[in-house]
Amino acid sequence: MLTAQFLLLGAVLFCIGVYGVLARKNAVMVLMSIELILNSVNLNLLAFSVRHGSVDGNTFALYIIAIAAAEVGVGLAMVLLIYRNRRTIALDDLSEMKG
Amino acid sequence: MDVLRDQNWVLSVGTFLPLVGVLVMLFIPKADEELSKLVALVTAVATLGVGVYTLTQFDFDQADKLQFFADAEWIKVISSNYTIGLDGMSLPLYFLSMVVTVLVMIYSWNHIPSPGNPKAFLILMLILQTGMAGTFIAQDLILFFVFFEVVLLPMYFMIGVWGGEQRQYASLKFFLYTMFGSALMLVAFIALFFKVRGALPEGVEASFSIPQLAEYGGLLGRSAQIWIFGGMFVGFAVKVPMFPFHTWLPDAHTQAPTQGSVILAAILLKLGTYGFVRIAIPILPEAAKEWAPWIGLLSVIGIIYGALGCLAQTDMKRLIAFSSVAHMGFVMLGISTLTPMGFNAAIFGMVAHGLITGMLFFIAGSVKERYHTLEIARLGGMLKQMPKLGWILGFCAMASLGLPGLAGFWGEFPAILSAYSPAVGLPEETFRTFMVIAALGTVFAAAYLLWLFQRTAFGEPKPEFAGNDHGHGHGAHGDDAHDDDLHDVNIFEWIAWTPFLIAIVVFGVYPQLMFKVIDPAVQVALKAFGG
Amino acid sequence: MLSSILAQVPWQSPTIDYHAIAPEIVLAGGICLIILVDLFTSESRKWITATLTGFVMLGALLPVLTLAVSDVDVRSMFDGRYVVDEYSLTLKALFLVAGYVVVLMSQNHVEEGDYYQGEYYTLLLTSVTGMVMMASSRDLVSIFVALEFLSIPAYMLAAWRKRDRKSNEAGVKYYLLGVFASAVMLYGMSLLYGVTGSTLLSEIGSKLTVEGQFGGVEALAITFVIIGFAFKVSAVPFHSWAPDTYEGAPTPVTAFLSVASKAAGFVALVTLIYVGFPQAKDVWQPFIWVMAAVTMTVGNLLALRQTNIVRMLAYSSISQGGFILMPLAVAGTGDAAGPALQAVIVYLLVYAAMNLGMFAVVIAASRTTRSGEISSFGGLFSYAPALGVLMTIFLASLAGIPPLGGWIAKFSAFRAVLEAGNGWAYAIAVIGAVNSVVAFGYYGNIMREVWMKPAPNGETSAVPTPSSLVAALSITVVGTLLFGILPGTIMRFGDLVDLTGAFGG
Amino acid sequence: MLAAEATAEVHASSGWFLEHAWVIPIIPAVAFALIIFFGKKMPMKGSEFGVASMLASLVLAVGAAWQWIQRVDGVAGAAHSAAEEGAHHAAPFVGPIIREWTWWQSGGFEFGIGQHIDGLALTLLVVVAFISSLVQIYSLEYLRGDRRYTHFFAALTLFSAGMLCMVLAPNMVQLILGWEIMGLCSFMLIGHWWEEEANSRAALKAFFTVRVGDMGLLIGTGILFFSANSWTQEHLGVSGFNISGLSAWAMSGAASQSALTWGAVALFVACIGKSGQFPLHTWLPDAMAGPTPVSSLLHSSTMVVAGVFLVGRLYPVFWEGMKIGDTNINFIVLIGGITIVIAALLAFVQHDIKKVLAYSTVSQLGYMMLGLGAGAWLPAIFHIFTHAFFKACLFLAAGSVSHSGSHHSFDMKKDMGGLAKKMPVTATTWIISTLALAGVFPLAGFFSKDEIIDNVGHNGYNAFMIVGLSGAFLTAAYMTRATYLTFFGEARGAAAGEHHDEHAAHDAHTDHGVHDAHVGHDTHAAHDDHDAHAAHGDHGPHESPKLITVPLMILAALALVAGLANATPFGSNWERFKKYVEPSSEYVVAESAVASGPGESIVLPAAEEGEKKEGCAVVAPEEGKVCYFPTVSHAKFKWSKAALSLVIVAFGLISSWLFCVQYYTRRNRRLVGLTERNVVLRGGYKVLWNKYYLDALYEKVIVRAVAYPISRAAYWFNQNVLDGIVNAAGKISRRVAGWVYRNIDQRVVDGAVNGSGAAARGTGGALRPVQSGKVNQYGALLFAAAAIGALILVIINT
Repeated sequence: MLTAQFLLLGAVLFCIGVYGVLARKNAVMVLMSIELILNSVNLNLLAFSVRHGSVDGNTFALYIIAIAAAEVGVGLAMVLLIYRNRRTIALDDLSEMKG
Repeated sequence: MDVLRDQNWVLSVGTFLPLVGVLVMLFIPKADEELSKLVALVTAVATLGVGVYTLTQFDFDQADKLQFFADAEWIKVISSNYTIGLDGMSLPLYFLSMVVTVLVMIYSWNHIPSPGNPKAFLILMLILQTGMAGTFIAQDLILFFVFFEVVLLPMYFMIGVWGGEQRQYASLKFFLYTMFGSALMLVAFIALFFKVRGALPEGVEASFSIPQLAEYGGLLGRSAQIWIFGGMFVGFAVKVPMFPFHTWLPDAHTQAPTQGSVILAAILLKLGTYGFVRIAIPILPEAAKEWAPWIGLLSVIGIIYGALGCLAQTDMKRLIAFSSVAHMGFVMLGISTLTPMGFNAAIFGMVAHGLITGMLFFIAGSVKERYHTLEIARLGGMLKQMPKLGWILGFCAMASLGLPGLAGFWGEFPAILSAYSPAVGLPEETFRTFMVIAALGTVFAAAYLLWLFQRTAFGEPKPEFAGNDHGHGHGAHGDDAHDDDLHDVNIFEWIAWTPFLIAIVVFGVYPQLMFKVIDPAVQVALKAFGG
Repeated sequence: MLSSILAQVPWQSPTIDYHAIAPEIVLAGGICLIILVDLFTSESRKWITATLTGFVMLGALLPVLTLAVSDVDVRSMFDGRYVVDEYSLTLKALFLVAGYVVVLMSQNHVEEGDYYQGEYYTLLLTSVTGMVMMASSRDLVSIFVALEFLSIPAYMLAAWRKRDRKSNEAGVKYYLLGVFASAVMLYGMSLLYGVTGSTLLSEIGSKLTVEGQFGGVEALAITFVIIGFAFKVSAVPFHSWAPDTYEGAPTPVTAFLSVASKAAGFVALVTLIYVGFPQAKDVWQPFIWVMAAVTMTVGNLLALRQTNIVRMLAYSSISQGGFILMPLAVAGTGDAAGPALQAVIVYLLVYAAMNLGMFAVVIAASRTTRSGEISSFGGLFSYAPALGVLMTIFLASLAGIPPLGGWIAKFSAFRAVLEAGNGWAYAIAVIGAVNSVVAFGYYGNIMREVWMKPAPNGETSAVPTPSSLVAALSITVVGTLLFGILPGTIMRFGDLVDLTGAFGG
Repeated sequence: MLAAEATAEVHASSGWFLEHAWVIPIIPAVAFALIIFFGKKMPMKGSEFGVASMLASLVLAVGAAWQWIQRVDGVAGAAHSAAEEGAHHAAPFVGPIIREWTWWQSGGFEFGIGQHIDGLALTLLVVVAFISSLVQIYSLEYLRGDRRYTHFFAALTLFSAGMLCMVLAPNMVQLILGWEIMGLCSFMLIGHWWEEEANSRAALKAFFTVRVGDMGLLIGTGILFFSANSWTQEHLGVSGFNISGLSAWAMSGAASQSALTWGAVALFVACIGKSGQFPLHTWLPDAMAGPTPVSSLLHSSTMVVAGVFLVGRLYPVFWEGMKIGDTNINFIVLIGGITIVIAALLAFVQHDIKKVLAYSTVSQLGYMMLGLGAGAWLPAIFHIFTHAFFKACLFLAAGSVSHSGSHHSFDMKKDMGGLAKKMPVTATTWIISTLALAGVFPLAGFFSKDEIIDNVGHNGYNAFMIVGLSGAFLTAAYMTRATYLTFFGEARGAAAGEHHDEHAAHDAHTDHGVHDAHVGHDTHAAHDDHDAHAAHGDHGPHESPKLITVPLMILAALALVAGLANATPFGSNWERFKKYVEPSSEYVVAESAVASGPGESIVLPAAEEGEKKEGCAVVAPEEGKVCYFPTVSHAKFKWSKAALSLVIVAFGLISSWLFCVQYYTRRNRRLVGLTERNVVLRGGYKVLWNKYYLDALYEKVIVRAVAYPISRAAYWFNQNVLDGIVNAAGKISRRVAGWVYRNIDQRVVDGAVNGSGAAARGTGGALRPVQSGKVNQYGALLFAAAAIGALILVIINT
């Protein structure tokens, strides 16, 4: 089993995801980056579950996938909301409140 | 230690009765001022009644034991109980707090400071009463802490709402100071608890009970004691207030309404010193020995420093406030000697200072009310316009500067004496130096008080007030001409003041009245020092 | 290959103790009920949903009580992944009551702002359900599910005022950061699973030892997981969302977030630490120590500068969170574990009472002042003495002044810390003490406004407080006073909680 | 032989008066209360209480004195019969009547109150009661119609009460009590006419100066108490405050020298303040601001004598502490000597007759101190006795002059002269007292003052004998000047019946000014009454009414004969003071003395064959025995020595008289303006006129320094530094808040953003500038913290 490679891939995905979250200013892009992270997590879980020979990981992954879908749903709804109110989804503009 | 448990409901009633009054007053419409005054007064008097009963039931032959001792479960899980008791050390202060409240209530009858609203004002005062009385009967550290803190808010508002121009600054300052002190104090208490619990012999249930801690506190290691004492020291010293922590006092006193200043001077300051004699020193003898010289040093600094502060004042009330720093310096000096004599002197001094300085603040209040200023330079010839008020001021000044035959002397003189031979193990030379400095302090006291008296009471009235003595006056302040007439002491003032004056004389002529109560208790508190 | 794995584990259906999960069931039923009712009621009669929600909360509270009195102490299901014990029951009760109070607070607020009521309460219920589940979760998966269960509705609630830009902003910030945090946490969890080969906390706890070959990985995993909840409890430096969200969200939601969801975060944190990482204390203790210290301090210092009361309360709740973290920072040392757990519980209970109360007063008062500016509360005592006094009580309690609830919370926190009794403990105790003084700076500032300043626009006449708010106020004020004057009552809860499987036990 | 074992049991008699002497101060104290509360309503405005109470206590005092004499005679007689003829031993010991009740107790220490009656106490009791009574009677007239008539009598009565209380104090605490009460009353009396700034200042000054001394009293008492207490408890069963206890302890030889010395010095500082010794004498002349009767009481028998009394009372302490026995110079004698001269010199340049008297008092007190310091205990005490009479008389006479002769002026140069014819009684009494003061044989002054000088020399303080003699000369001289200016020469100013306008007088002489003030401002009864004064003041000076002259005459009579009470020249039988007042220096069994209540019996030691002298500080103490007084030697009176001093006095009188005639009446060219012409004299005159600049030193330098700069500085420190720290703390925490807000919250965040952004870039490998919005920043912060935390922990744990 090439667990290491899977993990490495996961790590890389995670980093890309994080980078996206930090660097992207387009809300949708950020959402997608988060998805990347989640998927890296899934990847890890699966790899591990295979390694340990237990189903827990798989189960966990399934849960994550499901909930991620819900999250993204909510997220997109909000982005829509913002777009409706502001005609933009640039996160930089979301700084009415600070301090 | 053995305690007397009979009639142990008395103290609880005496302490919490004011809260009942508060509940009643909550339902009185704000508009009906007379009624709320009446209820408040009745409550206070009733409380005093309980106090008197306590006094009659108190077994003076066993003043060294805790009497009316009650011990109910309160916060089991942290092994803190509702433990209360009264012994010779706390009795005078406990009773004093009740008397002062009643008299202040009477005084308030026609002296509600602006912005009025006697309902709120009196409610706060009743809450204060509970806090003060409770502090003096609490025999459990946590309980003590709670009562100790209870007085904060009411006083904060009393100063902040009914105070003078700088009231907000003063009140916040007062609060933050005390809060800071008590925060560290709390930490010290808990640390003490754990340390003692570690040191307890087999089969003894650890608790916050002061008597128990006093019994086993000595088991702690020296460094631990010193640190814990340090925590308590800050807490109490701020309240006293001792020299470097005193700067809240002048502001608070000056800005507070008359009633506030009186209570502050008469009782609140005593919470700190009482903490020393009741908790810090008996529980942590080793640390006490280590700290004593420093406490003594700060005390004498306070004495001189306060006196100098007084000399620099141009405002009568502020002067009196500073004099408190000096007087509490004497009290702390007595305490720092760790001798029974010093302790007695200290406790006597607390009560005496309460009576005298309280009285002085009353006078200041009345002067302010009549002249609308406390600027010494603008006052003068009071004896001519208001002979009674003037002579009362003179009397209190004399009492305050420690004239034998008046209460002040018995707090000062024995304190100075005791400094000559402090407890075994304390540096004698140091304390004798303190003694000399303290004696110098008495001279300063004479200086600033008589100077004050001479400038305000003697001589001819200043032209701006000369016109309007004896009731037929319109004067400097046309805006409120009605209380511009410099009427002499009025009936409410008489009722409120006479007890003070009588007490000052009585205790001055026959100090034994108090000493015989204090002494045995003090002996117990100091047994760790072979006192 | 997967099939082969599945083949290894034969399927047996788990036994379910319905009494144990009765609260969750009631809540779930309630959610459906509200949705239906919402469908079939006219706009004018939407208030029914609010009332119903309240009843559902109380209804769910019933089985909690029955469970509490039942003689079975620990009911463990799904081989220990979902446990109902004293600890979880206490917290469930807390969540439900808090939820109920929030409903009371929301009623008029939501009615008057013309937004969908039914959905509001549905979401509220859902979130509460998530919390209730959180209290029992003892498995990474269930914890994660519960977390999302309570968070996602909260995101939407934060953004509830659809046409209010601030509200949107609040929602989005909360959402993005929340999701990011949970993603990071998940990564941590995945590593955790990788190292221990189990998602069951108790097993993790038994296997997880930093001395293992994967020490570094474990440290990383633990840190990431803790961060997930540090975010929830808005511990510095994971707090940045809180002020903006609190300010932007509808005030009742803010109250809900600052109390319930924070509490949920702590619950998870406690469960993880006590059950999951007992042996890895070298990792989390210093981490939490630093967080606690920084949180108290930064929270206080920033709160000092605020002019908007809600934002001020946001920072204040951050620093309060620091105080709750304080005992956890030493939870691993000596015999401080018990008292620390106790302190956290007690603090959470008291904090819920006083903070909800505070928000309730703010809501009630701003019905008159129509502003969130602190200065607008000037002279409140003069024209609305009752509100003034109440606000004073809650503020004083938050500041930790006896005999109000706050002091016993702080007290037990200090006590737990000093129980540990080493240098670190004393250090953070002193930091805490100093902070508790600094805190009065801003609490006292509001008191000053209320008591000592004149009303900004002359003598205002107070807008009458609706009955539901009055109810909320009285519940909270009674709690605050009771906890303060007879701390025995609440300390008993703290005393009862024995977290099943804490420290391997 | 036979006498060797002849030890006799002697019954020392006691009596009701001796047993109840403690009532004496209580009577006036009660009277005080009565005056305060009911005085205004009484027909005589409360004065009757005062007078009555003083007379009552006078009766008691005399009674007690009488019984004391009985007691002594009893013992002495027995001793005489017991002792063999010609055998010489110290006078038999007569225990004082000590009764003490516990007043209060603290920390195991008892503090008593009660009485300690012996010759010394009785002397003072009688004198004080007597003078007070006369002064009060005198005041009835002198202050008639004064606005605060009642207050005045109240204060006067309390004042006497204080003195009496102090005199019979059995312990230091009670002594301090009386001592301070006097201080208070002096404040009230001196400031009696407080409308005048000057008067209230004088009052303040008096109280304050004395208070400075009182520091010494407190400290000294403390020192003695703690050093003596254990010893006294052990041997006598009394506390270390107890006076006889202290005496015994001091003489026991067990006392630590340093404690004794420091205690004595401290106490003596108090005496300096109270008895107006150099350098704290400056308050006395100012105290003249008070009404004349007050000055008279203050200076003759009460206030200022207190200091002398204290030294006399605790004489053993001073004796041992100052090593009086075996030195020929010590602190006390030095101060006393200096005071005599400087005060006498000051008396020359005064215009105010009362000030002359004031300085004369100071200098006479100097004599007393000199005597005590030089071991001449008895003469010093005797001088208190005699001095009381003639000094009281002088003051009252001066009062009488201003009252009816000079229209309330005290200025000898402006308003007096040639009054002898107009007021014969006053003049006669004055002259008698003057001669007595000067020490002319056979008047009172001679027997006491001459004894002092004599004994001072006898005890080896020769230098100070010279001082004493020169003092005698000066005294004679300045008193003559005062006499001449007042009663002889041509009448001036008011004395000549002319009424210069009030305001010119105003600033010149305080008391006059005050009377104006109280004519001017007052609209009450006093006013018309005062007009009445002016009315009979109109037809010029005249003799004062009976209420004034009678006391004068009584006092003058006493000034004539009082000296006979201890007339050494006429043989030992006349030395009644020696017999009845001077305590025995004999060793006695400890208990017998202190516990000596009524009719206890004391054991007289057997007189032994041919044994020279025994007693304290001479022979070593015997086991279990104590003594209460050092053995003081008495100079044998020699007419030769007396003659010398008499000649000096006569010279002083005559020369001064001639000078005055030349200077004031004849306006002799060579003398008038001499002080302007001659540099030395001018300088001296200036120094004297400015009272050696001492006041300047105290008020301008010390007081100002304390009251202004130093206290200001302290206050400044308080406000700006301490308070500043606090405010700063507040400000700082706000600053910190701002700083944290700006830097931590903003910069660090940004920094972390950039940092982690860079990290992300590195990992991402993309090199595009980061444009991060706020949310991303938050996220960045979040992750940065996570990463950093994790990193640290990972490093720690692997």
